[in-house]
Amino acid sequence: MRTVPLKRVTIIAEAVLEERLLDDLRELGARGYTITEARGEATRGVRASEWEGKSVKIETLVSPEVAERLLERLAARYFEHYAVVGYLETVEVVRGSRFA
Amino acid sequence: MRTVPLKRVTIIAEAVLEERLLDDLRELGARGYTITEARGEATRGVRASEWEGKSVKIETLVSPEVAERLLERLAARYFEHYAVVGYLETVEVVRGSRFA
Amino acid sequence: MRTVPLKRVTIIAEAVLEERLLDDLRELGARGYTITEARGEATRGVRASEWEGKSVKIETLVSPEVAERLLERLAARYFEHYAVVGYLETVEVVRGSRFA
Amino acid sequence: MDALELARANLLSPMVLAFALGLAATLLKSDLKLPDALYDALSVYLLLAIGLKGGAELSVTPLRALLGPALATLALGVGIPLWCYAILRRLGRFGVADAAALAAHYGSVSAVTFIACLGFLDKAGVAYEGFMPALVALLEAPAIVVALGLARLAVPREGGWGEVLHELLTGKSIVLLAGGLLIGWVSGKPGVAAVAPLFVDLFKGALVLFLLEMGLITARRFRDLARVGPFLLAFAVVLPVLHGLLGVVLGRVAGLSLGGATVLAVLAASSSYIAAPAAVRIALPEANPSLYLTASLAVTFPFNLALGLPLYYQLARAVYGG
Amino acid sequence: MDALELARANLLSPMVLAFALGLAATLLKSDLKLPDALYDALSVYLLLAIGLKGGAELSVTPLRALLGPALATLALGVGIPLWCYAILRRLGRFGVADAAALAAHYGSVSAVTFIACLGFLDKAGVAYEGFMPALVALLEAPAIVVALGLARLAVPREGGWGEVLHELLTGKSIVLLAGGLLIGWVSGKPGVAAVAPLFVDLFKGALVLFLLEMGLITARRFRDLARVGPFLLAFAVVLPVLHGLLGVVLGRVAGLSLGGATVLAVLAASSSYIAAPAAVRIALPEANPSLYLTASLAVTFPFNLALGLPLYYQLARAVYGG
Amino acid sequence: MDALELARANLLSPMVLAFALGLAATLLKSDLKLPDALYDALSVYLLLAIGLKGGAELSVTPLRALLGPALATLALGVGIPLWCYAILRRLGRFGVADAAALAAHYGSVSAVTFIACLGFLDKAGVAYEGFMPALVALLEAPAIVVALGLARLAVPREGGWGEVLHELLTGKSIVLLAGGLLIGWVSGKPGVAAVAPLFVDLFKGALVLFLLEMGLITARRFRDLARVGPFLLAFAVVLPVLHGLLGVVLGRVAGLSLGGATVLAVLAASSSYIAAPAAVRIALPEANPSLYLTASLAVTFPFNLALGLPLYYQLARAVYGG
Ligand SMILES: Nc1ncnc2c1ncn2[C@@H]1O[C@H](COP(=O)(O)O)[C@@H](O)[C@H]1O
Ligand SMILES: Nc1ncnc2c1ncn2[C@@H]1O[C@H](COP(=O)(O)O)[C@@H](O)[C@H]1O
Ligand SMILES: Nc1ncnc2c1ncn2[C@@H]1O[C@H](COP(=O)(O)O)[C@@H](O)[C@H]1O
Ligand code: NA
Ligand code: NA
Ligand code: NA
Repeated sequence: MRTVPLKRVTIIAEAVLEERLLDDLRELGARGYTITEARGEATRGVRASEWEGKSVKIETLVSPEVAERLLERLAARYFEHYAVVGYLETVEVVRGSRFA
Repeated sequence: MRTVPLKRVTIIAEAVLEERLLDDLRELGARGYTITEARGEATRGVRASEWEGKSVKIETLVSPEVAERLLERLAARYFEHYAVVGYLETVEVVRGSRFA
Repeated sequence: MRTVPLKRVTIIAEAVLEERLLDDLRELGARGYTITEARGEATRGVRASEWEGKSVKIETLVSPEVAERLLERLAARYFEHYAVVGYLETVEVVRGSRFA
Repeated sequence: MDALELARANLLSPMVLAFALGLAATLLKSDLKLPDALYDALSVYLLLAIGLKGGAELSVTPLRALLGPALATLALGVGIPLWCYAILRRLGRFGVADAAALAAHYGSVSAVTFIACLGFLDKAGVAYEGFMPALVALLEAPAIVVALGLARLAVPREGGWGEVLHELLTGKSIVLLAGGLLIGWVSGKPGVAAVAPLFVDLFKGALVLFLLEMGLITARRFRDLARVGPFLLAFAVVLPVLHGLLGVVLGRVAGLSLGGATVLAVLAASSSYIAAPAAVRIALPEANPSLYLTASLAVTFPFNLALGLPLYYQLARAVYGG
Repeated sequence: MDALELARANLLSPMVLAFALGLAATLLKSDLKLPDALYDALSVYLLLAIGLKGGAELSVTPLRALLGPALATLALGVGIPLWCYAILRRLGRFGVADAAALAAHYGSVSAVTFIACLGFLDKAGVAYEGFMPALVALLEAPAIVVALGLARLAVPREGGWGEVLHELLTGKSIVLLAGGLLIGWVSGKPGVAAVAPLFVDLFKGALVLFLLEMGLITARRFRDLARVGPFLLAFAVVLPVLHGLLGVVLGRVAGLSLGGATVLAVLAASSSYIAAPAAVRIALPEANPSLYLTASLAVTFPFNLALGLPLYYQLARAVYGG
Repeated sequence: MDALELARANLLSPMVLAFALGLAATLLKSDLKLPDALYDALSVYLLLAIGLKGGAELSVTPLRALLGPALATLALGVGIPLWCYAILRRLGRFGVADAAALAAHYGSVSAVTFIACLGFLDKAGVAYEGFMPALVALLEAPAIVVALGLARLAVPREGGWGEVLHELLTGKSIVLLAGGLLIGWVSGKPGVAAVAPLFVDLFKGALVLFLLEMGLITARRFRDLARVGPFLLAFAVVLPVLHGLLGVVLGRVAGLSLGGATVLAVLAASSSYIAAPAAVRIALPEANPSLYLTASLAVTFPFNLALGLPLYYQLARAVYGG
C-alpha cells in the first residue's frame, strides 16, 4: 500500500478556543481536521486548574510547511494567555496526497 | 522496560461504518481496538460536509503485515464512496508481543 | 518553530482505574495529562469481554526517563489483573521544555 | 375553525415556533446547541410514547378494524417509491442511485411529522383512530426495500439482502414503536395509565424541545439547498401534496375517520430522515447524501410541519365533505 | 388477587415488559441503544426520588420505629456474605477471590429491584413502611466490607482499608439515597410536595425507561452464561429465594407490616450490580468479573424482577397468615 | 412569616438542600457526578421554561407596563460595572483586566439565582410581575459590553467589537430566554398551557437537580478561595447586598410590586457565571479566571441562594413599608 509521510499536528486547548483554532487551521492551509472531546490537567502548571472547562483535542494531517505555520500561530496567538499544548509527529497516510 | 515496535493504525470514518470496519479488523487479524467518538470535517473536500453525522476514530495496534492488509482493505472497500481517513505510525508497546 | 522531542505515553485502561493511574502519573513526575473517553475490545483476549465498562485513554507528554518509569509502573501494578494497554512514541512538542 | 384560521393556529403553536427558533439560532450563528444525548433520549421517548399509547388503544380495538388501513398503508409503501423512482429518472434525469435513494426517503415515513400531526389534530379537536402508530411502524421499511430493489434491478450488485433487511427491521425506530405497541397492548389501558404522567402528559412539551433541535439541524442543511437544484426542490414540495391527497382518498376507502385519513395523508406525505438515510448510506453508498438529506430534511419536513398539516386536513375535509 | 394472578400481573406490567423489550432488542442485534447519559441521569433521578420520598416519610415517623428493622437489615448485611462465602468455597469449590466477590454481591442490594418492588406493591394495593429506602442505604455497604474482610483473612494482602471504605461510603448510590433521605426529612412533606410532579409522578415512567436499558445491558451478559457453570446458576436462583424467606421472617420479628416484610425480603434476595462490582474490581482484582457480573445481572436480577417479587410477597402472606 | 422564619424556610427548602448535598458530595470526595448532558439539558430546559412562562404573561400585559422596569434594568446594567470597576481598581488595586472582568460578572445576571428567587417568592406566597424573565434577557449583555469597553479605554487593543457583540447577543442563554419569551408571547396562555406539564409542573424538581450539580461544581472552586484574597471576598458579599438594595429602590421607582422589586434586587445582586466567563475568556484572556470564577461562583452565588433571597425580600418589605 503506498502511503505518504505527513505531519500530524495535535492541539489540546480549552474548548472556548475551538472556533478560533479551526479558523486558523483553514487559513493556514489544513485540508481537514478531527476533534475529540477531552479533559485534562497540567498537574504542576497554574493555568489549567484556573480555567475549568472542557478541552478539545484537534488533530490535523498536513504537510510539513503547514505544520510549521500552525505551530508558529499557536505560539504567537495562544501560548501567553491560554491553556494550549501543541505537538507533531510524522505519520504514513493512505491517499495522503489529498492532504498536502 | 522492554517494548515491542508495532504499527498503530488509525482510521477515522463516518459512524455508520463502525460495525463493518470492526468486522474487517477482526477478519484481518487485529487483536484489539480502541474507539473514540469524534467529529471532523474535510475543509476542502466534498464528502464530509455532505454526510453529516458523527465520526468514529478507531485505533488498533498490529503487526506491520496486518497494518498493510488493513490499509489495503480501506482502499479497496471504502475510499471510493465514504469519508474515511487512514494512517499509521510506529509505536513502542509494552507487552507488545500480545498483539502481533 | 523550535520543538523539543518528548515521549508521548498512551495508556488505555478500564475506567475504574482512572484515579489510580493519575496518582501514578503525578507521583512519577508527569507534568500534565489529557483524558478521552473510549471504548474497546481485545478481540481475542479474555479480559476485556469480561469486565464490561467504559475505558479511558490517558495521554501524557513526558521525558524519556518519566516514560520509562511509567511503563514500569504499568507492568508492575496493573498488567496481571487489569485490562490495560500502554505504548509510547516520540513527538515534537512546542514549548516542550515545560514538560520535561 | 376555517382553513386560514387553522393554518395560522398551526404556525403559531409552540411546536412550530420552537422549530423556527432552532432555525433562527443556527442562521444567526448562535452557539446554542442541545446535547446529543438529549436528542437521542427525546427520540427514544417520543417513539416509545406513541407506541405505548397506540398499543393501549389497540387493546380495546377489534384487530380486524386494522386490516383495511394496514393494506392501504402497505399500498402506499410499495407504490410511492415506484412512481418517485420513475419521475426522478425520467423527468429529473437523476442517476439510478440518487433516484432510488430519494424514492426510499419519500416512500418511508417521518415519525416526528406524524407526532406533530397528532398534536395538530388534538388541538383542532379532531378525533382519529388510536391505532395509527401501528401504521407508522408498518410504513417505515417497505418503501426502502422496494427502492433498494429498484436500484439492484437497474444495476445488479453483489452482496445479499440479509444485512439490509436485518438493519431495517431491527432499526431503533421500528423496535421502539413495535415494542411500545406490544407493551401497551399487553399491559392495556390500566398499565399505560400508570406511566401516563411521563409518557402522555409530557408528550407535547417534549415535542417542543425535539423540534427546537430539529430546527438547529435543519438550518445546517440549508447551505446545501443550492446544490439540490430546482427540479428536486419542486419535487420535494409537490410530491408530498400529491401523496397527501392520495393518503386521504385511500384512508376514506379503507374506512378511516376524517382524522384518521388526515393522519394517513401525513404518513404518505412525510419523508424519512432517520431510517432511510442510514439504510441508503450503507446499501447505496454512491448516492449523494446532500441530495436526499437536503430534500427530505430541509424542504419536505419544514413544509409539512408548517403548511402541510393544515393543508392535508383541509383536503380530508373536502374529500369527506365535512 | 391470588398468587397466579399477581404473578401474571407482574409479568405483564409495562416495567417488566420494557425489560423484556430491552432483552429482545439486544438478542435481535438491534441497533437500539440509550445514551449513556440517559442511563446515568435516570439512576441519579431514581435514587434521589426514593430518598426524597423516604425522607418525607421519616419526618413523620418516630425514629425508634426504625430501630428493629435497621437491626434486622444489618443482620442480613453481615450474615448473608458469611454463608454465601462458605457455600461457594465448600460446596462450589470457588477460589477465595471469586467466593468473596460473589458474597459481596449477594449480601449487598440492588436499588432497582427495590424500586420495582415498590411498584409491584403499589399496584397490588399493599401498604409498606415509608422509611424502607433508609434500609437500602443501610444494606448497601456492610456486606461488601464483610466479604472483603473474609478475603483478607484467607489471603492477607498489603494496603489499608481506607480507600475501600471511603469509596463505599461516599459511593454515588449511598450519597444520593442518604442525601435524598436527609433532604426529604429536613424539608418534610410540604417540601417534597413542591417537587412531587418530577420526583413522584414521573417515577414509574422513568422506571420503565431504566428497565429498558437494563434489558439491553443484561442481554449482553447472556453470552457469558455458559462460563458461569451449573453450580453458580443454581446458587443465583436458590440463595435469593432463601434470603427472601429469611427477610420475611426477620421482617416479622422486627415488627414490619406485611408489605414492609416483603420489601425486606426483596432487599435480602437482591444482589448488587453497581456498588459491589466497582468495589470488588478495585479491591479484589483477581476475582473473575464474568462470574459475579453474570450471576448477579443476568440471572438473579431478571429472576427477582419477573418471578421473585410475587414469590416473596406470597411467602410474606404465608408467614403473616394473611 | 417573619424574617427569620423565611430565612429558615429558604435554607431548609429542597432546592438549597440539594445545593448543599452537591457541596458535601464534592468535599467528601464522593464519586457522584451528573452527566454533562444532564446539566446542559437542564439549563436549556430552565431557560426555555422561564421564557415561555414570561412570554405567556407578556401576551396579557400592556407593553408600556414594561417600560419603567426595563429602563431601571438597563440603568443597573450600565451603572453596576462602572462602580465595580472603579472600586476594584482604586480600593482593590486590581489590574485593568481583572477589574473589568469582575465588573462584567457582577453587572450581568445569574439566571439560576433568578429562578431560585421565583421559587422562593412562590413559596412565600408573594406575587410578582409575570414579565420579569424579559428583564433577565435585558440585563445579561449590557454590563459585559460596558466592562469590556472600560478595559479597552484603559488599554487600547486591536480587534473589533464585532465578534464579542455577536457572541453576547447570540449566546445560548439570551437565545433561549428571548426565544422562549417570543414563543410564549405569540402562542399565548393557551399555547403555553399545552406544554405546561413539562415546562411548568416539573420546574421546581428540575431546579433541585440543577442545584445539586451546581453544588458539585461550586465546591470544586472552593480550593481557589484562598487565592482570591480578603478584599475580593468582602466585595463578593457586600456589593451584592448594596446592589440588592439599589434594585429594590429602583424597582419601587419604576412602579414594580413588592415581589417584582425583590426580583429586580436579585437580578442586580446576582453575578453571571455562564455568559460573562465565556465572553471575558475570549475578550480579556489576560484576566485571571480563578479570580472571577471563584468570586462569582463560590462566594456570591451561594451567598445569594442561601441568605440573599430572604434578605432582599426583607429589604423590599422595609422599603415598601409592607
Ligand atoms: N504533559 C502533558 N501531557 C499531555 N497533555 C497535557 C500535558 N500538559 C498539559 N496537557 C493538556 O493541555 C491542557 C492545557 O495545559 P496547560 O497549557 O499546561 O495549562 C491540559 O488541560 C491538558 O489537557
Ligand atoms: N487532513 C485531515 N486531518 C485530520 N483529519 C481529517 C483530515 N481530513 C479529513 N479528516 C477526517 O476524516 C473525515 C473524513 O474525511 P474525508 O474522507 O476527506 O471526507 C473527516 O470528517 C475528518 O474527521
Ligand atoms: N491491539 C489493540 N489495539 C488497540 N487497542 C487495544 C488493543 N488491544 C486492546 N486494546 C484496548 O485495551 C483495552 C484492554 O485490553 P486488554 O488488556 O487486552 O484486555 C481494550 O478495551 C482496548 O480498548
Ligand atoms: Na412517505
Ligand atoms: Na441482598
Ligand atoms: Na448583577
